[in-house]
Amino acid sequence: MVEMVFAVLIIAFIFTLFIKNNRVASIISLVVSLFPLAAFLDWGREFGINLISIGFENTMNINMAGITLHFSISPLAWFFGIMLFSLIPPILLYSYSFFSKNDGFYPFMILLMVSVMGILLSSDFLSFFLFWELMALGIFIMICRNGDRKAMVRYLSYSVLSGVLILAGIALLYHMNGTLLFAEIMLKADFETMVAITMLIIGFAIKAALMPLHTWVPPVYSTSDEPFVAFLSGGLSKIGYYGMLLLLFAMPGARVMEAYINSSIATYLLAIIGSLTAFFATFLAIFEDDLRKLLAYSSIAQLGYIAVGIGTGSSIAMAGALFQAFNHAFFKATLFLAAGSVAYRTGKWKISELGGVAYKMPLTFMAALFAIFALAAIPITSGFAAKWLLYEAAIERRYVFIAPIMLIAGVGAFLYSFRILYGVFLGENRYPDIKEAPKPMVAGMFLLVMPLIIFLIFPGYMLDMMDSFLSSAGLATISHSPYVIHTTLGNYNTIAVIVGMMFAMIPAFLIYVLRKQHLVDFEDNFIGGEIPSLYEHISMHAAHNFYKPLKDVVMPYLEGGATSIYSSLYKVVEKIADGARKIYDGVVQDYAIYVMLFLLIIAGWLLW
Amino acid sequence: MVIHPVLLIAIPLLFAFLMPLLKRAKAVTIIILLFNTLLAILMFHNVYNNGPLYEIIAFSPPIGIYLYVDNIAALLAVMINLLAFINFLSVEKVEIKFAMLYLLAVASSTGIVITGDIFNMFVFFEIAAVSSYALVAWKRDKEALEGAIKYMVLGSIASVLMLVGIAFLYSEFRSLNIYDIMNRMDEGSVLILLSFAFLLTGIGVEAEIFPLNGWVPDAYQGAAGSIASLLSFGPSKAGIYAIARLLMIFSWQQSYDLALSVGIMTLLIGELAAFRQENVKRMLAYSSIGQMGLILISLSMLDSTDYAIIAFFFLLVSHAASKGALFLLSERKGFGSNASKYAGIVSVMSLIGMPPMAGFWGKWYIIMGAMQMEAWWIIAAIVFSSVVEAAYFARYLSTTMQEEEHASIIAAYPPAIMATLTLLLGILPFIYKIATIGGVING
Amino acid sequence: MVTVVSGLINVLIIAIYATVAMMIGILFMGIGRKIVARVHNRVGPPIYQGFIDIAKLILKKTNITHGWIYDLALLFSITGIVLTILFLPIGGVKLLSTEGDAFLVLYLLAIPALGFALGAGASGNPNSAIGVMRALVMMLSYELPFVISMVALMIYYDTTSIAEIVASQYGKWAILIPPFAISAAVADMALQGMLMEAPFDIPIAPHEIASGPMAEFGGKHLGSLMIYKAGTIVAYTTLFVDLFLGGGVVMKGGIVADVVNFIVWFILIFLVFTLSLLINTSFPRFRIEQAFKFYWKYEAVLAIIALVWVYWMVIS
Amino acid sequence: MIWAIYFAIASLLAIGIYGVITKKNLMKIFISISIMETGVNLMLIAIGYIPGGTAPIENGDFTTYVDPLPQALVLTAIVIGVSVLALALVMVINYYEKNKTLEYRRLMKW
Repeated sequence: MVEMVFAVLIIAFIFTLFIKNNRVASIISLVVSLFPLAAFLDWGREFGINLISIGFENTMNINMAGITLHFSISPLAWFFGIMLFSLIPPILLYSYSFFSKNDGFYPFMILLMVSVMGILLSSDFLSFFLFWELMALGIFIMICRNGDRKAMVRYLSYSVLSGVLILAGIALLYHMNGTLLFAEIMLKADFETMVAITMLIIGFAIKAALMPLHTWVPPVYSTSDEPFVAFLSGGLSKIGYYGMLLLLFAMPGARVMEAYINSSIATYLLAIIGSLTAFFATFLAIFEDDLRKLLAYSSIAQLGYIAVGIGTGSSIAMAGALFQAFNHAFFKATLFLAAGSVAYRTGKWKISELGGVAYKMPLTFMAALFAIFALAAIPITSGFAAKWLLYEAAIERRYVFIAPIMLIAGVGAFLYSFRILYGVFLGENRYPDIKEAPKPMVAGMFLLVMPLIIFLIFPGYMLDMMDSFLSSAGLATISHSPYVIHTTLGNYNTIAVIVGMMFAMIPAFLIYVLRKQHLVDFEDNFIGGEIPSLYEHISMHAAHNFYKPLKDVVMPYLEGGATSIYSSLYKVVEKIADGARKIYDGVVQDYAIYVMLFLLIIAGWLLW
Repeated sequence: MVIHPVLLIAIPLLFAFLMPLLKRAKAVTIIILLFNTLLAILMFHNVYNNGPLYEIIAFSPPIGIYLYVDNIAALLAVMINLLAFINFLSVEKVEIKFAMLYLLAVASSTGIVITGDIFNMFVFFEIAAVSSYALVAWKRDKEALEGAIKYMVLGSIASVLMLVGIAFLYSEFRSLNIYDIMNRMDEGSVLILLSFAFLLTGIGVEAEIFPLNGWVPDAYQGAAGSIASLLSFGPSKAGIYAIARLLMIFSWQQSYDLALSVGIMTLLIGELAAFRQENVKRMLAYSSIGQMGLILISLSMLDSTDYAIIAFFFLLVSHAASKGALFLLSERKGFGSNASKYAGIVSVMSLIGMPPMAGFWGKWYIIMGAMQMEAWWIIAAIVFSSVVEAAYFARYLSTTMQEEEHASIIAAYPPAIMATLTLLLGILPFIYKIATIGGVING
Repeated sequence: MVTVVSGLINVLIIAIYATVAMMIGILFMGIGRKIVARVHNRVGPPIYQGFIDIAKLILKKTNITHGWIYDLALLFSITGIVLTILFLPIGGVKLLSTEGDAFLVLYLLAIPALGFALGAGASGNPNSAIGVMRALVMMLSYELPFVISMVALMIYYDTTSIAEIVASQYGKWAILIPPFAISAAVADMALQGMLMEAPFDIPIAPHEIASGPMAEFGGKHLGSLMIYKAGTIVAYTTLFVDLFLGGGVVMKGGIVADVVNFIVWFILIFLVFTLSLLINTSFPRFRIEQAFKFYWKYEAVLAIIALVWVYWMVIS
Repeated sequence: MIWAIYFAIASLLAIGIYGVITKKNLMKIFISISIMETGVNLMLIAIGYIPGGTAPIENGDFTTYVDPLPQALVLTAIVIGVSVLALALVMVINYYEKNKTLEYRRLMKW
């Protein structure tokens, strides 16, 4: 039945290419996007999770003239599939109102679905790479639609670099093993394998936006359409981590290597890079004024945590990484969609130009608020459970460097979260005439929040979902009930927190209802002993350059980061390129001299 | 059914010179190119099922003119004729002289591919070159003339050098038959080294390898889009195929090493020169140089790995079709219509090596091959050049995608058809089978 | 039946402890003002002044609000701080602290701050926004040394649970182990920032930004913020005592031990609070960037020294 | 004797290349190319030459004759050379009309 899902998607891709009407295309793609989701939900039976039962088969081999592509489902792929494909329908629902006409968004979303499905199901490197590049292509076309030069150049360069590195790694593995099938590749603890794995991991890290390979992310996220960015940040960036997990943990040969890798510095390095990514990207997000760039840096930071988990490699860390991936998918998608709704109504992206949107768009605000709580890992949101697992893992492994860095990055998340809350949604009511976002958009956002709420109360269900992966990777599963997670170091009981919270809310609620209150106008307030006149415009919105004191201290250390290294590298390449150009100086005599010199040199070389 | 490969050359030549009598140049040319394409396809079918095809004209082999068609040659013939046909559709006003020159160029490019005689190859090179000079200068403005003159000077030097090489070869073996020479290569003395050097330099000018390719950017910049397109899939591809044969004839380790180093240099210089280029046609020309380097690298691996021939084929076809489409598109500032956008994106992606385009398989097999050889330098060069290439093509797309320019159907569809070819070839990798069955030449 | 009864008793104990802790916090506010006054050579208000203030505020008849987001401040601040106290062992009584751990407490402490910040943001008063900004930057500043110290403790005792840390310290308080003496000193300065006492009373600086986040609060909202303030005193000092001073546990088993431990705990948090007040009275206010540099340069270096020391001890 | 011919060939080629490389006048460049072509034609004939051989014409009684193939090749080469030269001259004329000079000037570079 894999064939059927692929066929439906491909037909829908071609079909939607020729539909101009946005709503029709949206509904078609929405319906189509339910097919892979249903398939993945159904495949849960394989891993002991019965959600629905249709009876899809889960293996497929396509034979095309001497080349066979193998597809089958694995526990890791299943987890990622559930995550990514439950992300898509709400986004498509949101797009129902977001776009005015179908100019390529829907077909290429479907193409991305095809590629994601292919990547997740592939069980040999050829089909993996084929669909991997197809995904890169799909993303590029999505970026092309808005045609920002910086975004296109950076994305395509990085993407091609990643593709070539992955290809080289695959080729090396193939050369050493003589097979492309995951099941037959035995990774060995020798130098060539390490080179191959390093190349592959760098390739994956580019998609996963690990620092210092992240510089394509801010321009791309800040110039593309929000529904697509929601999927890119929430869903597709995880595919890079899927590749890493596949390589380091899920491949049958991976266990052989683990002994080597654990004793080496390699994965520790990955964890350190992940934590530094989280740290620096958080600081960059704190000072960013463009809402989309802020969210982009925040994405980079949150994705860094996943790398920490993968690098740490214990079962707690792995659970934390997967949990974090899942959470990030949903809260970041919600936030991007919320940013999109705000821009849909106000047309502004700069935080310093926004403000007071919450009063007119309360539903959008509520969705965004919940997502921000999850982002900042406020306890009992599922975001906390994920971070908590990662912290536990770092302490368990005694990572004295990584644990504080991660914790402080977590605190930094409060800073930029507040900037979103205050700068965009609260403060001065600058847009008194806007309306709430259209209903499909709101519905899309709330659908995205739903999984977060489920795993808020029952983080254990999430651990159930990853149990079969952990045991297939040879890691111990974590003892848990639906609402309690036990680790060797400590427990996290959501019911205790919720009950405690209800208990603690009693006095607060009593105080709240004790005396009546009346609503006053927003501008009716007290500034330095004066009541500002309503007629005289005073900006009461302190959103511009919000963290200036901190910025003054920190910025000197943040400058000269990856971007400046790349720009100096770019300048060097430019110089060399100019040199290469100068060879073709347009003088035919010079060209004739080149010809004669070439003749002399090769004749001399051959004779000698 | 017996197919005479000679018809592929003879018919266009005949009609080229009958053209002044026939008047309706466009219709006649289109019919001939279509006929040729079908003939080439039939020939390919025949060769694919029955093995290589020989045709002998006048004398018996070692002395007489000799045509030899194997799988790859037949496919290249199909490619050249098919692309020439599609490309010709995009020419709006066809003069008789133009049609003549066009047919000559196509016929001679096909001739280079299917001939089995080295002097014949020279003659076809010269016909291709003469018609290309005239076609490049077709616009008759300053730039076109300058490009044509540069091309002509270098081309003439090349022809002299090629002839010298042939003279050396002849004096050594008293034969001009490629397969005869190949079988007797062990008898050769030091003179064949010189002959290799002269032939490589001579053919290299046509095949755009560094540093013999000075004419490339200027001629492409000066020529009209459809001419640049013809140059990129016709004579230059035939030239690189001639180099492939040259390497097979003189199959020493030294010559492969030489091809590798020249290929890497061509790749890097071409891509770097394109990196900062603002003029679209010139950028595409530099990019062609880079791609030629990549193809040459794949040729240099012929001896060491089985992947080389497949990589060579996919790179060649992908580059021919995509560059053809891009040169056609370069006539206008932007893409405008959806068909043009489709053509532009698919072609660029094929050149960069994204699935499901043909270029993907080229990239896949060349890296597989390089890894099998454990040639780290090739990998490094390919990684670097791919990134540079991606950067300037992204820049190119970012400017062209935005420009809204209306294109007539005649201008918009031929590139789209070419792009579809690369797409189909990538999706249906039946070529894999073909390429594994037949070698470049098995005499 | 027995489990239900014992469960109810547990709930009752937890409720009593939480209430008492909050009362102690309010009492400490009064005591604090008294001590500060004495240092200033004034008489000062009576020590039950905190109760009077809060009662007055929450019983005020006219209350204004700027909308439902503004009201979140009230709900979040009290809920958050009480919840935090529930997860801290008080005098060896674990309350809910076996169900969560130090990371949970660290993040729970952010809930009231976030609610506070939301309310301040919704009030539309620029002073509030600036105050929140300062508070958040302060948070970022003091968390680094504090977190490093905490990680050192966790690695040493190989647990993240505060209850476990307290239990492990029975008989030998962490502060008596040389590296943790450094850690404790560092954490005490971080505590100064957490309690917003001078020299780190930057977020609520009355003279500069009209008390910052609370500028626009009044009536029951301000009252709830004062309750929150009282709660933070208890929560942070208890956290410090639990981490470094063995949670005040000097005896084990039985009601008597609980009472004794409670008294020791009370004395200890009082001492910690008094120390913080004495520092408060003897320093002027830092600027925000000075505070940031202080914590990230000197404090962090000390904390790292302690951490490396501990790491070395654990490994060898 | 034969070495003198090879020397002549080498000098013709060298003169031609020297001309192409140093001269700025387009006419001179193409004349140099013609000289090179002459050189290479001479070379082909020289290769086919067999000492004491007669012309390869069937007259009933000959035993040693020069290799006929190079002569055929030379004929072809001469024709090609002439056609290229003719085209070159057409272009030079066009070039002169456009630029009013025969000096080589570059318009396109880099």
